[in-house]
Amino acid sequence: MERALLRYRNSVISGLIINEANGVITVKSSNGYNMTFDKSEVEFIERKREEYADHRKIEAIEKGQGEKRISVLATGGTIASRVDYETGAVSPVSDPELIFGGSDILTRFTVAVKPVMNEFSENLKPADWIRIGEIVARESSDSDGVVVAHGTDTMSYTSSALAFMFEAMRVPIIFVGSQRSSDRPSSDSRENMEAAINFAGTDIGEVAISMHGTTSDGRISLLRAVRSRKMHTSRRDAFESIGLPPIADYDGIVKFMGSYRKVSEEMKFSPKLDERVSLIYFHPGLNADDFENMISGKHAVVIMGTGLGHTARDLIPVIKNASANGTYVIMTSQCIYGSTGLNVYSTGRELLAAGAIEAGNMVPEVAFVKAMYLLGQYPHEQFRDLFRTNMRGEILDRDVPEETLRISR
Amino acid sequence: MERALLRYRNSVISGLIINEANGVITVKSSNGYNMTFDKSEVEFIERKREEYADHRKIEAIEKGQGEKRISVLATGGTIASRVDYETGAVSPVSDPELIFGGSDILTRFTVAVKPVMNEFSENLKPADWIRIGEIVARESSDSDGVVVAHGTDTMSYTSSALAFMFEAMRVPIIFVGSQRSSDRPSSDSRENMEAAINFAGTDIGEVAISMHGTTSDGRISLLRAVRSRKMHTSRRDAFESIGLPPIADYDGIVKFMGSYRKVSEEMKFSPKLDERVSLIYFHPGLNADDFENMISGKHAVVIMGTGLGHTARDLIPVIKNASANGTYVIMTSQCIYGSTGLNVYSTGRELLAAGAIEAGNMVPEVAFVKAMYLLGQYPHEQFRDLFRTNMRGEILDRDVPEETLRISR
Amino acid sequence: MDTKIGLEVHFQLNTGKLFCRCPVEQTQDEMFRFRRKLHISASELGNIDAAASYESMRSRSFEYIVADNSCLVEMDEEPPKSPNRLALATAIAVSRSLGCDVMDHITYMRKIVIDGSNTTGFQRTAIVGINGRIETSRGPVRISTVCLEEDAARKIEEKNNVVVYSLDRLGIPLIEISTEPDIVDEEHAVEVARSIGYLVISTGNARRAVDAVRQDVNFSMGYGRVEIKGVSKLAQIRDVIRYERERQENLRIAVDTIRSRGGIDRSSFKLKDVSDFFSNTKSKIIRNGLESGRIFASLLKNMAGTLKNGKLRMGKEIADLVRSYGIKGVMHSDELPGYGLTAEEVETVYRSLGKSENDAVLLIVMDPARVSFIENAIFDRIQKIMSMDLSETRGPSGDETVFLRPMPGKDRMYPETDVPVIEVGADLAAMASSIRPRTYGEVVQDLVKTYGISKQNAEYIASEMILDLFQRMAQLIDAREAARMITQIIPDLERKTGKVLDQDKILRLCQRSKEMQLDRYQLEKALEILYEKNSVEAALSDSRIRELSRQELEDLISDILNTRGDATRNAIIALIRERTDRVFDPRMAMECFNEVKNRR
Amino acid sequence: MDTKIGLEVHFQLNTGKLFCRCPVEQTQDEMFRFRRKLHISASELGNIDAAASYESMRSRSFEYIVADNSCLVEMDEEPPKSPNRLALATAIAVSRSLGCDVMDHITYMRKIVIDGSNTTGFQRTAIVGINGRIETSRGPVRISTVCLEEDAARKIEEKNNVVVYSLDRLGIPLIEISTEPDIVDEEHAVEVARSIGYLVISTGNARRAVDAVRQDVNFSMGYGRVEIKGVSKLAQIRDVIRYERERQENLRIAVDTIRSRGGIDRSSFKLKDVSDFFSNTKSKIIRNGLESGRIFASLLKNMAGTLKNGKLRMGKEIADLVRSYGIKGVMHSDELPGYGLTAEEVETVYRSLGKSENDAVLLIVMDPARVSFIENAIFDRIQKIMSMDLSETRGPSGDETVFLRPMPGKDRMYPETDVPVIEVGADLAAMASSIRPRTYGEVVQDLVKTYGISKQNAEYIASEMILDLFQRMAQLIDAREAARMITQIIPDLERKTGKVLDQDKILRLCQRSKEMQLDRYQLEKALEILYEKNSVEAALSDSRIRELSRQELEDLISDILNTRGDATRNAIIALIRERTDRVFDPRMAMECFNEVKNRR
Repeated sequence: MERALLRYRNSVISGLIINEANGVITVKSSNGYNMTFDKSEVEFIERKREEYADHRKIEAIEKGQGEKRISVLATGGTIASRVDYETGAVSPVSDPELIFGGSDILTRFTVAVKPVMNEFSENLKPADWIRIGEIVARESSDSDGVVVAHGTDTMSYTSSALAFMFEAMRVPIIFVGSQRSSDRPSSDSRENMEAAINFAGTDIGEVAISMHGTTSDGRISLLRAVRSRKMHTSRRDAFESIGLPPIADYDGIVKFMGSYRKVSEEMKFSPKLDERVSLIYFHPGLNADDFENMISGKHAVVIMGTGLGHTARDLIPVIKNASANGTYVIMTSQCIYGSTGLNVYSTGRELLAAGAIEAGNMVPEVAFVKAMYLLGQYPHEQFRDLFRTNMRGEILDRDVPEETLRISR
Repeated sequence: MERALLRYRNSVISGLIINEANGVITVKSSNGYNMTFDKSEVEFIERKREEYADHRKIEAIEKGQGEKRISVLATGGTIASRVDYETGAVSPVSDPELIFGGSDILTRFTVAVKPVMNEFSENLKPADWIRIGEIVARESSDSDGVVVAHGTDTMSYTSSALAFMFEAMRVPIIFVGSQRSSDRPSSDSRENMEAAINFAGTDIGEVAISMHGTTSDGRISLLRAVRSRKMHTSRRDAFESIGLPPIADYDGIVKFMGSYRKVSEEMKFSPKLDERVSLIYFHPGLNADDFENMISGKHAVVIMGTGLGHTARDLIPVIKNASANGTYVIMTSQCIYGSTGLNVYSTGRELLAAGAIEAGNMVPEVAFVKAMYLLGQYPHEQFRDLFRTNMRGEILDRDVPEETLRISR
Repeated sequence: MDTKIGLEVHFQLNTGKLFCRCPVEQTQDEMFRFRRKLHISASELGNIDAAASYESMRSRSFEYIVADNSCLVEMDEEPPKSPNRLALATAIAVSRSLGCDVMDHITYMRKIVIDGSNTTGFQRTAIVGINGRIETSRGPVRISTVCLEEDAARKIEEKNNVVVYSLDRLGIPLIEISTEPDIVDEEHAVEVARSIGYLVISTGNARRAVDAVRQDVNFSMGYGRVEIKGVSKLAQIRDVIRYERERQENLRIAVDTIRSRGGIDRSSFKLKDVSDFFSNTKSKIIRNGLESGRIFASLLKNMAGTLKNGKLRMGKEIADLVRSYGIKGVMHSDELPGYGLTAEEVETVYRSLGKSENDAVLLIVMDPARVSFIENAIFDRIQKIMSMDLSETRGPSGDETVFLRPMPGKDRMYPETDVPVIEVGADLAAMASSIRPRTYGEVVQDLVKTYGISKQNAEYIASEMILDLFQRMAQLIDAREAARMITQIIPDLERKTGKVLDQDKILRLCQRSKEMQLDRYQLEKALEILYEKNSVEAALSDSRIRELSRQELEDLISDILNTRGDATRNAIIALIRERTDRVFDPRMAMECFNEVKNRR
Repeated sequence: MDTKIGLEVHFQLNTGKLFCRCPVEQTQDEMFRFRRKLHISASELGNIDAAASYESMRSRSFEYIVADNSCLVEMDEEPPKSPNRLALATAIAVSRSLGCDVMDHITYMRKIVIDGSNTTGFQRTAIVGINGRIETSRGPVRISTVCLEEDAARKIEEKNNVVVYSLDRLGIPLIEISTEPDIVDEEHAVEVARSIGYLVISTGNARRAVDAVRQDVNFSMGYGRVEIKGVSKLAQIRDVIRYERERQENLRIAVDTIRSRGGIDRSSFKLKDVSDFFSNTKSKIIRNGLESGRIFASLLKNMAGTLKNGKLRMGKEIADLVRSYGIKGVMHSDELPGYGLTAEEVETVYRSLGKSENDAVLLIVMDPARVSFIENAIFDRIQKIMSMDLSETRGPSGDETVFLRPMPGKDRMYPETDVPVIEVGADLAAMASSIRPRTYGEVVQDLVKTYGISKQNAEYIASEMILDLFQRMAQLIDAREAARMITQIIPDLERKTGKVLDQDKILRLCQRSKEMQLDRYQLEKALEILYEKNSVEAALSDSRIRELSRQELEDLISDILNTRGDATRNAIIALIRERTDRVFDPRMAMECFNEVKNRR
């Protein structure tokens, strides 16, 4: 870090140099404001180097006096990061005190925060899902619950992957994210995390997501991972479990809203995934050659078709061919809500005849993760049956109208 | 058609042979039921050929005594089709009487039904959009309004394409579909079409979609095409204009709900589209090579990124490269609701630096159609500016909360 | 001509709904409501379906109450799921037990129904078996088809032009078994219905509920086929057939009478507005009618004394029709003066219409806008009766029948393309084999052997098809006591109160009675109170089920003897009952009587 | 020590909101509400921000009313959009006119504010210009910064621990101009505020509304800096500075008095529960207090006669603090007995505390749970005053000032990473150049020339910064009449009624008056009624604006002369006004007077 005294036109400004690149310099001036100048416009009166502590390192830390021990695994993302006031740099949060200070969490729980990685979730790969899963598995042996702090962008993907990999779990596995970073006074991270820890203290044997239920603070919803989807780019209540009410709400206490799987005596964790799966968005003008290229080399493809699960007629031979060559072709719908129904129109029936598997009301992204899991974990001849079998609550028996779901809240 | 008398075990059945394939035969028996048998299980006592009128042809027809003349163009899809009671075959509907018998539509309007094509909408290509646009342009010269009956699967794509191609229009252009086919007593086609014709009788100078506003009959909503999206696979109220209330409702009369563009004196129709555009769904595990292949040869790609419009870090060099080579890379979000925001996280800023264009709150499918239109119609150097310019209402100035939108209804 | 009777027997199954995975029973009230219309264009209906066009003409809208055992499928908001396999297997098992040729493929059809009872506007139905038979005491009766259909929505009310339905029942699997018209009389019909009943109910997959079994009776005695829809009890089958035979015989007499006088003609049947004659009337029905409509009258040429005269009831035929259009005020000369009308008023109308002695006169209070439509409908119906074509759809009403609608034409059916043809493969066949329908004889024998109840009681239980109720009750209380409750006490209470209680309620009472260790007197009293209060807990907390103690009995008896010193041992039980409505053990009462008597 | 005064002047802009495309004005009421909390962890605040920790301690929750001129940005539910370019250009133009060095890049910062007035918990602010100056009659005043910020949410009410805000104002662009403490006295402060005002308001981009301009006054006379927040009128600047100077001088005297007696000490300041002494009190305030809390008292060592005694008001310093925590019942010995307390009751308490002559006693009605916190807070404040560190944030209250909160530390600021740095390119610079702020002299000269009004009126309009109102009014009514209304009639009415009307309402009245062709007397009467009824239409339909006709005037004057034959020409107008509140033309009244007089 350098401190500078510089002249800009008739003014003299002193401050810390925050950034100096592309012909532009930013100085945090003594009045607290950052000021940015064309370097050609300023004249340095003085520059001097200054020590500056870098807070970016994060270490495992354990705090609290509660009987229940909750492991909080930090993987990165908005929830785990805060901006350094001085430099504006983003650094991870490790001290639970920073998050829970003032609440009763640390008297009711013992919270162990462990850094796993520090990535924006859009950068995570299936290999990272396995790595997170392995650490969760390890933590779950001496914790009463595991919370995974995760970026919201791909939280549904990662949490679904864990839901499939954990056929049985000893303790709750709760994912938590935030849509406003922890350094903002208005951040949702504090309430989401407080709820997550409380959810992690129950007997739920599912992988689930703890996020705001509405734009207001005060009610956090627990959503089944394998039905979840991020439905808004920026709102606090961006996450939704498609076609299913939340498993539970937290508003100071945990209130279960419906039935859920309980924790098991033994954990069953199967961390194999086949990465040769892709997710393709069908659209008018997608031509057969391009489509064939996208499928080529994949063991399974999940297509987000139109309406009840359709593609243009000219792609069907490609699907038939791929299917005949052992690639599983799964039809979901880009509508997001509702079920596929390949028996209704001739396009659908032709797709079925070509070997397409329908995903029913499975969320497209979850279908994608499930395909990776099935290919990695089971013999291929079981793929079709298992794909249509409800393994973790990813398939809904009934498509209940949203009006009823709203009333059930 | 053949009539048969056959023996199945101890029973003798007479009926019309509906289908005979793959070792299975289906007979429509004299009691009205279809019965299907393994061919090996039946013994024919008699078979004889019978004349059967084929109703599949469709001809242009004009009916009604109203002053306003509305052209209804049939392109196929659920709304324009009905099942033949005898054979179960699907055939297009041409006679307006079949749809409007009993209502006052034909006393208030003169309705001219013209067949344009007979395709499920998932099969339509950009070339078909142009063809439909050309016929709409032609019809609009001697009609007071044009209604396009269209399959719902890609209705948002086609109607958006027309919205861009028609920079100005003399008469309303109303798309209409149905989620339950016209042959069902419960079909939504009748009300959707009645509303469409009434909407087509107004002074709205936009391309819009006429579909059910709720699961109940009785209120049909008119949605701006360039904000519309099919959000449910099967419900009557599947269509939604994202972030925007309906332009109007019809419940016996047309009620405008907000501001809309009025019809112009002159039509301005620019039917050029560049088909070398694709729509890519980013997902974890999408590797750079596959991604590069998908982009290759395209003039523009629309990426449905995660969250505020992100991809994994390792795809950014590919985007940078493509962008440098003249391919426009547009970021939208798979969240569907909300805006992209590439200035918030470093991933987004890196994407901007790599040349990505952010779609803001444009609906991903509309961004895709807009890219085709801009590339087809304007010099490439105007692409970036025009893409970020609100041309047809496809960009919302303000992201109004859904709670407010609900109240505004 | 011979009487021909055929039955269609419908059984709801408890397997879960047919085309979605919703449960058969609902647990909560209304979630929300939505409204629909059903459309069917005239040209499509053509000349084919009079019943459908009758509904269409009424142009009603339908409001649906969404129950928690319904989903988007019942709302007609998503395609049907694959049919419930246990329901399919049950239908196959039943078909087999009826000696049917079971289909090797099951093909679903849509049967157009536009009374709103199906949100789709059609009912999904498939043939599972054909060409079976059932042996009876009067020889074999042929079974034409065994179908597996979806049940319709439950009608809640009809107000103005809106019919309200609940979706709770919509989609429940319904096995429909249709016989050929091989049944010779009403007793035979009951026997056939009962025999078919054993087979289905003994699968264990039939639903237990008040309306879970419904019969349609097809009746013909040479004057066209009458279909009597929705007979829910076996005994009612007997009643409606008897009534229908008499009705048709009497209509024959009435028609012959009218014909002998020269018959009717269209030109003389004209509804005229006669409101002016009643401007000062004191008749309430007329005065009320004039507030919202007008009074119309027409001559009914040669029909005097056929409208309501001993057994002749042509008037009811007309009134039933008119009432089906929602018009209530119908009067005719066979009952006039009456309804508060004076002889003078009536005469004025008669004169204005030129009534002669043989003619009758019809008076209707109605909306003038509908006159021409109603006039045509009434004349058409009279003419149809005059030609002794009595075919139509009727419904049971107590032990009578009433006009419902014209006989539907051949069903308008087309393929249910959303449901792929189901191949009856090895797994479905095996599932069907595991379901074993039993006959009446088998069921009776089993009951006597297993529960030690009398053959008479076993036969009652078997013939009333309450096997399941009995078996469940016998797990809670003594089997013989259960048999007594089912065969005597409950039927008595139903007769007395005119109420039919939900079986689950009775079972819950037995369950609680077991927990509270009530004795049989208390249980019977509690049951009696349950019929009164309709609430198990209210019944159980009622003071009347507190049993009289020995001391209380003795005090009561002393008291009785004080006023009625002559009270005998035989009379004492009745005398105690007069004084208290609490329960007591009659044996103990006798003992107390003896003791008190001795003490005196 | 010298008095040092600095100003921060804030102007709302009418350009549309700063970080979204919502309009500045709302058109509908509440859409819906939501609730939030704001969190800031103690360790983060550290020793830095006393104001923030004061808010945090209050742990309130915030309810936001969503107005129709707000979107997801105001809800903190989506990132800010790029800053409004017209607002940027306006800020640049103002900076230039103040001789600032305009930044070549504008960098947005987040300033932490956790009183809930920003849904984000921070205010977005950026420096546009630095180091300017403005010439005044007392020499140049330096401008330290010109910032372009977002305005905060509008506080609606505070109930229990919930503060309710409306989002209508949140996000309106706010130009903040901060001077160095170069201002020498209150008159000078008003001059500076006015001079800055011309520049901004004359751009035409400033919002016209009651609270669209707000000043913060920084005042120091050697006892620490006091910031007086939210002074909305120019005249009030003068008042609050005067008041503040007196307050500090008087505190100096009080402190000296106390010190001379030996000062205060912590150990003698202990809030004790003295409720028991008041078990039979007749004091309402105490009796009410005992229902929900207890009565606490403490000695205030050596403070007798400084609490409320002539100009000494230490008691108010304590009460203001306590009141800021929501506690109302504060009493002290300088005003006791009083509040319904008897001398005996008071004496008992004094004795129990061991009060000597020089000591004062404090009584507080409050929740016992908060005693220790409040005790510390009060003592800290007294101690701070005793050390003559009077720095704090205060607010205007009439022409006084009240304690608001401790002086915030150095602002906690960090970069607004969601908003990219804005390069002030050629287009923005050009846009700024098209906006021309003008000085006082230029404005006055223009007014006189364009509208032909007096220089005095022009100066008033210019100095009250109501140029825009005047220009709009002058399009509707005669310019000189408009000037009269603005400079005389409206200020009179505001003084009389204590009300300030929305300018739009006054303009609408002028518009309607033009349509209805009212004369000046009618318009003035209508304006008067508008202040009374607050509704333009009600004012216009009031019978009082119906002008007296010549005949009516003559009749009235005859009447007057009948009882007061001595009424003179000079007195007649006043006499007419006594008898009617309808309008009339005084000139016509004179004529009538002459005529009536002549006729007699």
